[in-house]
Amino acid sequence: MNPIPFLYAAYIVTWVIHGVFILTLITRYRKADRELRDFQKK
Amino acid sequence: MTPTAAAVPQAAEPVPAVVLTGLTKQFGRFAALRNVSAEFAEGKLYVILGENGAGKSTMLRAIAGLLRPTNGKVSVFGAQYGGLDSGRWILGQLGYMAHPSLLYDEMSAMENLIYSARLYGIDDEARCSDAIRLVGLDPALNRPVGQYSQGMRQRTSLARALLHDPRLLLLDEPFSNVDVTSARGMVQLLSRMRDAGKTIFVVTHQARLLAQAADEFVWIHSGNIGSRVTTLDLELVQ
Amino acid sequence: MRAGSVKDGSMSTAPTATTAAMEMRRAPATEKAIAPAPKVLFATLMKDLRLEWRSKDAINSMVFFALLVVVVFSFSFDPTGDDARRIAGGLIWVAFLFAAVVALGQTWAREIRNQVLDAYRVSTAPANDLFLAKALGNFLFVTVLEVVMTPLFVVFYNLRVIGPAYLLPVIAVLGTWALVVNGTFFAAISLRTRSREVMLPLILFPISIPALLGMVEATKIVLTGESSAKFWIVLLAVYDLVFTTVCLTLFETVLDAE
Amino acid sequence: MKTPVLIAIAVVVALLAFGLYQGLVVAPTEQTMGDVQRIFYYHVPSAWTCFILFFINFVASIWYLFTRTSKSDAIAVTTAEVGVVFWSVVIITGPLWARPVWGIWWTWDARLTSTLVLGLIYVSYLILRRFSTGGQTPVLAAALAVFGFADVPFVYLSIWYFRTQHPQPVIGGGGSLHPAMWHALLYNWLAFSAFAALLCWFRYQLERKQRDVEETLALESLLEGSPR
Repeated sequence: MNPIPFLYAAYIVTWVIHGVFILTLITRYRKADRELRDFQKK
Repeated sequence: MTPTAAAVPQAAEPVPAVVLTGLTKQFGRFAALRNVSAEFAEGKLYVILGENGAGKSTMLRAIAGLLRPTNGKVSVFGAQYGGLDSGRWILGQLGYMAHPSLLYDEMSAMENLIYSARLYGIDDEARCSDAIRLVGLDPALNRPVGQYSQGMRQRTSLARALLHDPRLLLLDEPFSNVDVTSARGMVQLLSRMRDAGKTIFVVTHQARLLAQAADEFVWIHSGNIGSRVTTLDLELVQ
Repeated sequence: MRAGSVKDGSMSTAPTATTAAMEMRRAPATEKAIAPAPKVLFATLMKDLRLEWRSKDAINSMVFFALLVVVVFSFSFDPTGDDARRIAGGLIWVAFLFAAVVALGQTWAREIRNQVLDAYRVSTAPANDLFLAKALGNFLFVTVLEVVMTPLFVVFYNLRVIGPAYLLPVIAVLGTWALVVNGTFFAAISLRTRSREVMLPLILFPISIPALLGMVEATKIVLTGESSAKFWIVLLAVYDLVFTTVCLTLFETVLDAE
Repeated sequence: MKTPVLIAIAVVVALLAFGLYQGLVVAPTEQTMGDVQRIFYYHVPSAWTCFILFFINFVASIWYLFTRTSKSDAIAVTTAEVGVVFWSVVIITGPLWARPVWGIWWTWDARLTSTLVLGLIYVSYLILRRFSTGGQTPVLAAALAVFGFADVPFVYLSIWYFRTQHPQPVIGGGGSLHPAMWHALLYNWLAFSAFAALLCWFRYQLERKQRDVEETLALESLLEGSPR
């Protein structure tokens, strides 16, 4: 069993996890921002 | 443990029973109390009126030390909550009665009061039977409170609040669905207590019962005190 | 004894003597307003035990539940001979944990049903006495379950203890307290969350893993007599000490989290 | 986005790239395990960063319990969330390393198992925050954080002793490391710590924004005097 793919898998998985987290941060931030702007408009 | 001098300033003129300064309470998005400031003298019977959600119960709970104000201060007989011992000293001076009767349904009135007395460090069971007789019930009755009528439950709850002989009584809807005779009896007891020097706050929708007995009617509107009158304008009361 | 004949409206004609008597007793009460500690703890514990004994429905259903757990475990794992001793420690403690969590979930049930927590908070009684009374009540309750379950385990797995058997009760007491003290505290926390029943095990299990490991390993070592369980027993004792202290320091903050 | 933030992002990306370069190229290949050992340069720094974040959460929770400032609570929730993200990296890269080297996905290695248990505590902390009702969330969460942190020594001690009873292969070998390996490890740790700080900063802004929304709604109901 060739171990090298596991090395790349580990590095890639690390950035997939961080990427997903950053995406959730952005979507949650946009949602809160929109909610705030709606209130200021009202 | 007698209160330390610092906790209770012995002012020359009589210390007001309750002083609220800038009292605000926020429940998430809903502002239950908005910057309430007021003073209530000792030895008076106050009736707290207002529609649902105006903040009556919240104010009473704040005075009873049951909730931490978002900001502002509550001081009772000169002492304040939050101090190391002053909070506990205040609790010794006040009796609280709420809509849920704060009683164990599986226990009889006497058992409930004996347990409650223990919480205040009182072992003397004679006091418990006195308190029960005072509210017109029979101490020997060993039916569990769960089987009492609403009138009897409220009267037992009142007895529980009176047990450690507090100087300040905080009653939240004491008469709600209580038979008229029990209610009238409770009103007479409260006015006798007030004459004996106790300060009493009653949050109620049946203010008519206390039209004669009460010293002051405090109207609460959306989280603040609307007006304080000494005679009740009967049309205003539903 | 007179039937519960309540003289209606008697309050208004209550003989002034009683009210006067009530009034005269004003003086002594104010001095003793602050409750000396053990009395409150004892009173609360006795009250709980009396109510438990009076209704007995909680204890009966829990004992039956514990029996079911043992029987189900005995079907799903059917080791014989030496195997039994190796994994019995784990099985017994997981079964105890299962029964304990269900019992711990009921800790505050009576207080919530009667909405009496406010009565306690408004009194001068210290919060830690309420906590210790509840924790001790739970400890007794769970111990009863364990006493019921253990002989069944011995029978179903025909266990014979090779190591020092007198250590087993020590492990049981330390282990049960480790679960109960944190369980009572987390039951108070999960009161204020949406799904109460699922929240308790969810926050109790991760934190109890070291204690669980200690109980299981110590029991296995004593059953198989392989080596000395001293390390695990010391670990459990220190765990109990640390977490009882943490509970006592933080309980009031959680009780008053309004 | 303000320029200092962009500069910070650039610096962090540079550090991470440098760390990657160190880990994959500069560090020598390990004799016994071969190149797969380079997972070490991501696995271990992520674990160290995760522990630091959990420690900050503990300090912030204690600070909240004393001062009840919403700033300390925001820091607590920020570090817990980012900590759990780094924790998940450690828990996934662990088996990815064990499988090729020892043929089993989970080796019950003392350090990895302890990290697993520790992470579970903080996952339950985040779940408690999500389930508890408005006003009391910070107090309950802060209390649980204190319990969680008090449990750390017990977790490590019990699992370490548990492992000495049944020896198993140890991830990361430990023992003497070639100096270049040490450099790669420390560079990566520096890069990941900077990255974690950046993530925390963003998550903190999100938390402040969400609290602004809460406040405006509360203020609005204050002015409107909306009876229930």
